[in-house]
Amino acid sequence: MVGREVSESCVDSMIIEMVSSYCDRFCSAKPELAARRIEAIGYQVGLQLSERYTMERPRFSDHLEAIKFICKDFWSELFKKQIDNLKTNHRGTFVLQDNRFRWLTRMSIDPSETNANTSDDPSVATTESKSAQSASMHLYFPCGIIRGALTNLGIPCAVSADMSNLPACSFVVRIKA
Amino acid sequence: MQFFGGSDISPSPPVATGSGSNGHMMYVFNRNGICLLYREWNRPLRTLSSQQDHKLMFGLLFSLKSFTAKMDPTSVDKGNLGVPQLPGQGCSFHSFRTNTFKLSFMESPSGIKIILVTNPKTGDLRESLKYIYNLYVEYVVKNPLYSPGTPIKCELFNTSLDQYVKNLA
Amino acid sequence: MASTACFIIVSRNDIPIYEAEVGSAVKKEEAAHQHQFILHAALDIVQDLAWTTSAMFLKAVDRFNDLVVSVYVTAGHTRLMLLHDSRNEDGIKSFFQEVHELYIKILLNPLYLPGSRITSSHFDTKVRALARKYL
Amino acid sequence: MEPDVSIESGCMIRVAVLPIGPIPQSKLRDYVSILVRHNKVELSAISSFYTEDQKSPFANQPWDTGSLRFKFNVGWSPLSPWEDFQSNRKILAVIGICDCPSSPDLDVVGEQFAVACKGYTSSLVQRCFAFCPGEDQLEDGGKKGNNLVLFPPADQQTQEFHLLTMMQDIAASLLMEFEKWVLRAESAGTILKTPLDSQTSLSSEEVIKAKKRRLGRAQKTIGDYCLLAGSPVDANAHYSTAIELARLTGDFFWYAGALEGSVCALLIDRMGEKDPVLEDEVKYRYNSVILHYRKAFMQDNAQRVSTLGFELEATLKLARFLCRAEHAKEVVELLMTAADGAKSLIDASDRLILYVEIARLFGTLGYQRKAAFFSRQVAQLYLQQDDCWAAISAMQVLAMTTKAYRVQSRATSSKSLSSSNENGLSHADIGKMQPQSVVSLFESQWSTLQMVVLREILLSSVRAGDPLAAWSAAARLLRSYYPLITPAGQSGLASALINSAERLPSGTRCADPALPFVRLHSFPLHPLQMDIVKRNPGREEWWLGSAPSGPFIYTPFSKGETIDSSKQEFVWIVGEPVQVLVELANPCGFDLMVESIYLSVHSGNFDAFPIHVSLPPNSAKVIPLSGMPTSVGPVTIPGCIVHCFGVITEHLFRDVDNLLLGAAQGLVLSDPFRSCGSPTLRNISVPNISVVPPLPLLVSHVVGGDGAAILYEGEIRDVCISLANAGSVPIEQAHISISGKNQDSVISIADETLQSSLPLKPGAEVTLPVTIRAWQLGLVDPDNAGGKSASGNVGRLSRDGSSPMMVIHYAGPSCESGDTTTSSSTVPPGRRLVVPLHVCVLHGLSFVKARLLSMEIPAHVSETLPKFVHKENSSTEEFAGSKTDCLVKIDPYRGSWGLRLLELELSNPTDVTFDISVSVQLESPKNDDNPTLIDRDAADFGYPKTRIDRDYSARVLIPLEHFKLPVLDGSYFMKDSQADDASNSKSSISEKNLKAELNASIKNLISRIKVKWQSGRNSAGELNIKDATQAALQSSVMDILLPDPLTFGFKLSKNDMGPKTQIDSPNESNSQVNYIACKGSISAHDMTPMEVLVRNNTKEKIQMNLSITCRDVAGENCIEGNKATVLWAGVLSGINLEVPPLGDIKHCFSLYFLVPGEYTLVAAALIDDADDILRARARTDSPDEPIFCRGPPFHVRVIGTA
Amino acid sequence: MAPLAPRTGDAVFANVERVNAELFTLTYGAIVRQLLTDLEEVEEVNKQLDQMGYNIGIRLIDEFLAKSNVSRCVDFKETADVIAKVGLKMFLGVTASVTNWDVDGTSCSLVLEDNPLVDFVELPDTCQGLYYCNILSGVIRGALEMVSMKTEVTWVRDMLRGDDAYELRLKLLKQVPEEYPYKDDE
Repeated sequence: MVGREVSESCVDSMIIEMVSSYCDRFCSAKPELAARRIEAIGYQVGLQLSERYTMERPRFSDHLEAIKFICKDFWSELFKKQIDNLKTNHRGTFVLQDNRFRWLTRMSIDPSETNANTSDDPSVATTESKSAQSASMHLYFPCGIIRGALTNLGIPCAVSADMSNLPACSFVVRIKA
Repeated sequence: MQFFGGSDISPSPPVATGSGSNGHMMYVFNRNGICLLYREWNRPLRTLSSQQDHKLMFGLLFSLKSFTAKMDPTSVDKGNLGVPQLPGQGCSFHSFRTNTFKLSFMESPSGIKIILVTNPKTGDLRESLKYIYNLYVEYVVKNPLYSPGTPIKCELFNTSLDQYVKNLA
Repeated sequence: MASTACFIIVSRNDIPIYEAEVGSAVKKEEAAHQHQFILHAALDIVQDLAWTTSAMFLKAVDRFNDLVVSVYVTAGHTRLMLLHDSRNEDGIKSFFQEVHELYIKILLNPLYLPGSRITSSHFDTKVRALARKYL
Repeated sequence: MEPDVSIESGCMIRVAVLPIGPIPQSKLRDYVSILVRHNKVELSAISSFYTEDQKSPFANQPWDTGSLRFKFNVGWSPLSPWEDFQSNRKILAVIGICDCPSSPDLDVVGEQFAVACKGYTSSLVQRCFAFCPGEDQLEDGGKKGNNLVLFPPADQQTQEFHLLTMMQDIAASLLMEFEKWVLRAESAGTILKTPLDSQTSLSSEEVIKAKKRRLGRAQKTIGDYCLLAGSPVDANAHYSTAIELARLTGDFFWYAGALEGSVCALLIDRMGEKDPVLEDEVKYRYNSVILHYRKAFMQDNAQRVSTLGFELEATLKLARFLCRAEHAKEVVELLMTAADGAKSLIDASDRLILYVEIARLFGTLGYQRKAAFFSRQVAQLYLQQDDCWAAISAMQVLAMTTKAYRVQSRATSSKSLSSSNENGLSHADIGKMQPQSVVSLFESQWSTLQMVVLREILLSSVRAGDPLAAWSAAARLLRSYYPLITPAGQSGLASALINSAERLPSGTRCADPALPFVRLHSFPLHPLQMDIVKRNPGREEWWLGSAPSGPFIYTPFSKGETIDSSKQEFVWIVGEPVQVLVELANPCGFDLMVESIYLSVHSGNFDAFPIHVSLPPNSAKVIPLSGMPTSVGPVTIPGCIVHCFGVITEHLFRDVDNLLLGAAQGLVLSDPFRSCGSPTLRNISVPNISVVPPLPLLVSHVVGGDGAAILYEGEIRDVCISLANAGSVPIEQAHISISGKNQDSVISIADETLQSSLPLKPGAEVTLPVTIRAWQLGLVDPDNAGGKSASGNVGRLSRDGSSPMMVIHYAGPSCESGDTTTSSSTVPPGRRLVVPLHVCVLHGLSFVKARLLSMEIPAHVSETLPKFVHKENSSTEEFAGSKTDCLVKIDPYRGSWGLRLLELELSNPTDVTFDISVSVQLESPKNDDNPTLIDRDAADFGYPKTRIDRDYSARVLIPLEHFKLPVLDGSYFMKDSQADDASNSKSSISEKNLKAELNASIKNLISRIKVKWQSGRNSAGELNIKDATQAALQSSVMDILLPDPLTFGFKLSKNDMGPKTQIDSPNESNSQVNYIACKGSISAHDMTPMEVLVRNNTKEKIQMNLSITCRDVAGENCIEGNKATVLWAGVLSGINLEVPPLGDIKHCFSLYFLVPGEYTLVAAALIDDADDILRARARTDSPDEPIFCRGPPFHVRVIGTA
Repeated sequence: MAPLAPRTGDAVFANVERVNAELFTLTYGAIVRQLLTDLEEVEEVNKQLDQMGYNIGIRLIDEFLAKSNVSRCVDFKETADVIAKVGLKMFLGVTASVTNWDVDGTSCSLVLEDNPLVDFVELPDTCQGLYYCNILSGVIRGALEMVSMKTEVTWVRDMLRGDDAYELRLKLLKQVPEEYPYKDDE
C-alpha cells in the first residue's frame, strides 16, 4: 500500500474541526450525543486501521497479545511512538498510558480558569468545567479508535480516557466479558 | 519591506546578546484590530485604561503604516492617505525608536500584528518577532481549545513567550 | 484449475459479503446451493478453530463427500472460505493472501460499511482472476 | 443400522412392546409411558423372584449394585439378521399391552397375544399387561395363564408399584433364562450365523476356519449374555478369551464385536466414573474396533452384505461417548468420517439414520449449523420418498433447522424477534443508529440458503398437507426475498399462498406477514377547524403559554436530532374519527389485492375501519386509514392488520423501519418502497397518542356562500359568519382574535353576540357579523387588476394567504374551573377554530395625487369684523366668488381668508361609477385660553358629492383652514424648527420626539379628513389617502398648523368713539352673528374713522412698530409685486404699540378718500427685538434680521363722486 | 538585511512534522461517512464539508505563512501559484498545476492528479452528487479570505465521478482591505 505521508497539522486541524463542528454545530444541545458521534468516527478509523496493520502478522490468540499490538505497532504507526506504560488487573481491564500524547501536546487549558477553580467562585468553576469538558471531547476520537481496533480484533470492549495531567493521557480499556 | 522567516519550523531562538529583561510589553492584534494578547513585563507607568491603550496602539500602527506607504518613494501604487491597505501591501515599517523605548512591529499577510516594545537599545528584533509568530502558530493556533479571533489564554504560549522575551537583547 | 470451487467471504457477523463460484465445472444451481450449505455449516468448526491458532490460513477445516473447505481468517475475524476439490494447498494459500489484500483495500474505503456486501465489480473481476491463477 | 445406539446399548435387553387388540392412541401412549419408566431393574430387587435351581454361570454377578437394563421397542420391530452377532439385537422378551375396556374378551386377547409372540422366536419371556379390567374380567382373568397380567384400576402409586413388581418378575425370569442359555452354550456350544458367513456351500478350508472360529464366537456371545445379565466382570472374562481366539483365527469381525462388548463391560463395571484414563482406554479400544470392522469389510467382498453399518455405528457410539465441548475436535473428526461413510451405504434408511444421528450429535455439541446441515440432508432423503408421512417428518426436521438458518417463523421465534426489536427501539433515533449496530440487526442475511430452506419447507408442508405452514413459508419467502425471485416465481408463490389459504378456515391468522409492505407515512394535521389546544388553567387566555397539543406536524426536513421531537404528545377525541396515512408497497410483479387493511390497536380503545386496496405491480400507494377512538386512555399503533391472500396477518411498522434502515446501509436486498419509485421518508415513530373525553366542536360557514366576498379597495362590507356546535359538549368559553395578513382590514366583530350566546349547546348555532374594509392592493399585483377576472380570482385569493383569519379559541366546561391548582392534564383541552375571511379585492377608485393649493381673498371692511360663518352645502366653486361674507371659515382676527386647499386627484379605472364625498371632522379646541374659538365646535363639514364616471378622473378640494392652531406657542415653534431644519442638532433625542409630536399632529390632522365613496347601491367604502395627504402637507405643515404671531383686522369704528371693549367676547360675537349689516362701503370726501385691531397670538408680549398702507386697486393681483398698478398710496406709519400676550389692542385712525373706487388696506408691523420663537416662525435664523409681520389686505369700497 | 526568498514546497514539506497519510485519509473518510449518516441529504453534507474546510483554512493560513516565508499575498496570480506549489505540497504533499486563467486574471483552475483524501475511496450509488473532497475547496476559501481575498471555490472535475483529474475553480470576488475598527467619536 501507499507509504505516503501528509503534514501532521492536516490531521490535527481536521480532528479539531471535526470535534468543534459536532460539539458546536451539529449537536450543540447534546454533548453526549456529540461524544457518541465523535467516538463512532474514531471507531471506524480504528476498525479499518487495525485490519490494515494486522495484515502481515499472525492473528492474535488472546487478548493481551492484541492489546500489546495496539500499544506497540499500532500506536507507532499512528504517533511514531509506543504507549509508555501498560497496566492490567488480569480481569479484563487494561490501562494504556502515553506520557506525551501527540494530540494533547499543544492543548493548554485557560490558566485563568484553572486558578479560578481553586477560588470557589461558582461561575468560573462552571466555565472551568466547561473547558475541561470541551477538552475531553477531543479524547472521544482516540478512544473510538482504540475500541474500533480491538473490536475488529474480536475483542469487544469499552474505552475511556483520562487527561488529568497534560500532555500525558491514559486510556482505560474494559473488555466486555 | 518583507518579513523575514526563520529557516526552521520552530527556529532556535535568535541568540540573546546582552542580558537582563528589557522587554516592556507586547501586543498581538488580529486583522480586525482585536487585541488578542497584551503582555507586559515591565511597564513603570500606566496612564490609560487597557482598552484605550490598545486602541491607541492600533491607531498608531494603522496611521503610521498608511503614512509610510504614502511616503514610499519607490512604489507607484499609492492609495490616498488613510485609505486602508491590504496587509503586506506596499511598504511598511518594522520598528521605530524613541529616546525612551523601541517599538518593533511585524504583520503577517493574514493581518496578525505583533508589537514588541523594548528598551531603546535593543537591536533588530525582526527575527525574534518572526520567532514569536511561530510560537503563536504552534501554541495558539494549533491549540485545539483555542477558537480563532478570541483573546489568547494559553499557558503554553505565555510561558514560552515569557521565557523567550526574558533573555532578549 | 479446480473443477469445483466456491469462494465466499463471511463477515464477522456471519453474513456472506461476497460469493463467487470460481470452479471450472459447469455451474448447476443445485450444486451452488449445496456448496453454500456446506460452507455455512463449516462456520461452526471455523469458529472453534479460529481461537486455537494464530495462523490466518487454517488449511482444510471441513469436508463433505469429496469437497473440502479451506479457510483463511483475518485478524478482524473476517473469514475467507473456499470450497474446493483440489488439493493444491499452496495455491489456495496464496489465493487467500492476495484476496485478503484486495479485501483490505475495500475495507479502507470509508464509504464501505464494514460487514456489508461487497458490490465493487472491480473486486469481483480481480478475485476471479486470482482464482484462475492459483486454483 | 439402528438409531440412537451408544456404547452401553450392548447391555440392554431388548423388549418388544406390542399393543394387543384395539387401543386408543392416547391410552396406549399412557400405558407405554408408565412402562418405559422401568428401563432399569436393580438385581437386588429381583432376588425374591429369582430361584437358583442350579449353579449360576454368572459367578461374580454384583447382586447388590448391578442391574438389568431394558430397551423397549414399541410396535412391531423387525428381526435383525445380526442377532447372533450381538445378542442385544435379539428380542428377548415380549410385553403385550391391552386395554380391557376396548377389548372385553380376554380370551381373544390371549390368543391375539400368542399370535403376536410367534414372530419373536428369540423371545424368552412373554407377558401381556391388561390395564383397567372390569369386574367380570378380573374374576375370570384369574384363571388365565400367568402371562396375562391384569392391572386393576387403582391410584397412580399402586399401579406403579404393581407394574414394578411385574417388571421385576420379568427381569428375574429373564435372568434365569440367560443362565440356562449360557450353561447350555458352555456345555453344548452353539451355532452362530451372521449374514457374513451364511454361504451355503462351505469349501473345506473354510469349514476348518469356521470350526476354529466357532469357539471364540461362542465366548463372545456368552459375554454378551453376561452383559445382558448385568454381570460385566464375567462378560469381560469371556470377551477377553473371545478376543484372543478371534485374533488368532483372524476373525476381525468378531474380534471387533468382542472388543466392543469388552468396552461396554468396562463402562458398566466403572459405572459413573469419568477419569481420563478410562476415556483414553475407551477411545483406544474403540478406534481399534472401528479399524477391525473396516478390516472385516476389506477382506470380505461387500456385494451382499457390508459391515460398514457396524463401523459407522461404532464410530457414532464413540462420538456419542465423547460428545462434549472439550473433545469437539475429535468428535467432529469422527462425525466427518461417519458422514463420509454415508455414500457407500446401500440402504437408504441406513443413510437416513446415519444423518439423523450425526445431526443429533452435532446438535449436542452445540454446532447448530452443522446439525442444521445434516438435518437438511435427512429432510432431503425424506423428500425423495414421496409419501405423506415422509413429508411430515421432512417438515418437522426442516422446522428444526430454521433457527440455524435464521428463517424462523414468527410463531416460533417471537422471543428472539422481540429482542431484536428492542435493539431497534433502544435507539430513539433509529436513523442515527450507528452502522455497526445496524449490521447486527440483519445478521446472517444468507439469502441463498434461506431461500432454499424456505422452498423446501414450502414443498414439504404442501406434501404433508399443512396449509398454514405452507402459507407461512411462502409468505416469508415472498416478503424477504422477492428481489431475488423472478416475476414468474413471485406469482407462483402468490398462487401457492392462495391455494394454501383455500384449505384454511377463513379468518385464519398467521404470524408471518406476506405482502404488502406497510410503513407509517404521516399523521395528517387536524383540519384547522378541529385544532386541539392544551388549556392552561392558570391564566385567563388559557390557550396561550401552552403549545397546541395537536396537530402532530410531520416535517420531512427536520434535521439531525429533531427527529426526537416527532415523538409528540398527540390528542384524539372520543367519538371523533381520525386518520393515519400509511404507505403500502407491492414490489412484486403481480396485482396485489388487499382484501382489507386497518390499523391494529392493541390498547383496545379504538375502532379501526377496514378498507380494501389493490396495488398494481411494482407500485406504492399512500392510503388513509381511519378509525374512531372509543374510550379515554393512551392509544398505541404498532402496525396494521392486513387480510391478504386469504389470511390475516399483522404488519408492524417497526419491522419495515428496520428493513428500510438496513436498505439504507446496503445490508438488505432492496428497499421495497424505493423500488416502487416512492421517495424515501425518514421513518417516523408513532407519537404518544392519548384519547380525551368528547370536546365541543365548532363549525363555521359564511352566510350566503363560502365563496370569497368580492370588494373594491377600501370598500366596507359586513360578512355574516354562522357558528354551530357540532360536538356533544356545550361550549362554555370562546374568544375571538384576528390573525393573518391584512388583519386591520377587519373593522369590527360582533364578539358580544357570541359571548351572549354562550354556553352554546350542542347543535346550537349563532351568527355574528364581521365588518371588513377591503385593503389596498399592492400596485404591483397584476392579477387582481380590475374586476374583470373577479370570479377567477375568488379561488385564487382564497387560496393565497392574503385574507385575514378569524381565530376562535373555545372550550367546554373545565371539570373544576374553581381551583386552578389542578394540573392542566385534568382540565380537558380547548379547541381552536380558524375561519379564513375570504376577501377578493378588486382595484377600485384609485388615488392619483394630492397637492396643496393656497390663496388669499381680501375681506371687506365693515363695522364688524368679518364673522366666521359657514353654510351647509357651500360648494368648493363658491370660494373664488362674490358672496364674500359667507365663507367657509374666517379668522376673526385675521380678517381675510388665507385659504389652503388640499387637492386630491382621483381616477376610476373600474367599469362602474363612483360618488365621492369628502368630509372634514372638526374637533373642539382644547385650549381654554382662547374662548373665542369655542364656537368652532366639532362638526363635520360636508362637501357636495363628486361623481366620477368609469375611466375618468376628478379633483376634490379640501380646505385646511380648520386646522390652524389658535396660539403660536414655544412647543410648536420647536416643532417648526424641526420641520424647517432638522439639520442642526444639539440634542438628538429631544429632536427625535419633537419630530414625533409633529408627525402626530399631522396624523391627527389627516385622520380627520375622510374621503368616502359609494358605488351602485350596496358598495360603499373609504379611500385611503393618508399617506398621500401626508406627503402633500409635510412641506408646508407649519403654515397650515400655525397662526401668524400677529393678526390684524380693520373695521369702521362707530361714530361714538368709545373704545369697544372686548369686542370679541364669546357672547358678543355670538350676538353679532345675528345682525350683519354689512354696509361695507364708505363715501369719499368725508373723514372715515377706522380702527385696526392687532392680535398677539404668542405667549410673549410683543413690542412693535405698526404701519398701515392704503392703496387703490386696479385688478386683482395688486397687493404687492411689480405688476401692481398703484395710482395712489398713503402710508400711516411709526405707530409704536405693545400687545400683551394673547391679547389684542385697538388703534384708531381715520381715512379721507378723494377719489371713489376700490382701495386696499394693509397693516404691517415691525416687531422689535423678536424672540427666537418669532424668528423661527419667520424662518429666519440671523439674530438681527428684522421680523416683519404683514396682515392680509382689506378691501374698502369708496363711493361718491370725485 | 537581505530578505529570505520564500521556500519551495518540497523544502517546507521536508521540514514539517509528517504523519502516515492513511490516518488522515481514513479519518476524513470516517467524518464524511458520519456526516452522510447524520445529515442524510448529500447536498447538506457538501455544505457542511465546505464549512468545516473554511474553518480549517482560517487556522492553517498562519502556520502556512509562518513556515513558508511567504510575505505578501497581494497579487492573486502569485497567491494561486503559492497555493498550488507550496501550500498543497506543504500540507498534503502533493502539488497542483494552475491553469485556465481568464482574461482579467481573477479566476483560474487548480488541477490535481492525485490527492491523499481519496485513497481507497469508491463512491457507491447511494452517494450520487457528493463532492467527496469538498473540504479542500473550503480550506482554500478560508485561507484566502484570511489574506483578504474573498473567493469562490468550486469543483469542476472529480476523479471519483469518473473525470480524469481533480480540478478546482478559484474565482476572486474582491480583495478586502483591513478596516480601522474603532469609531472616531468614541
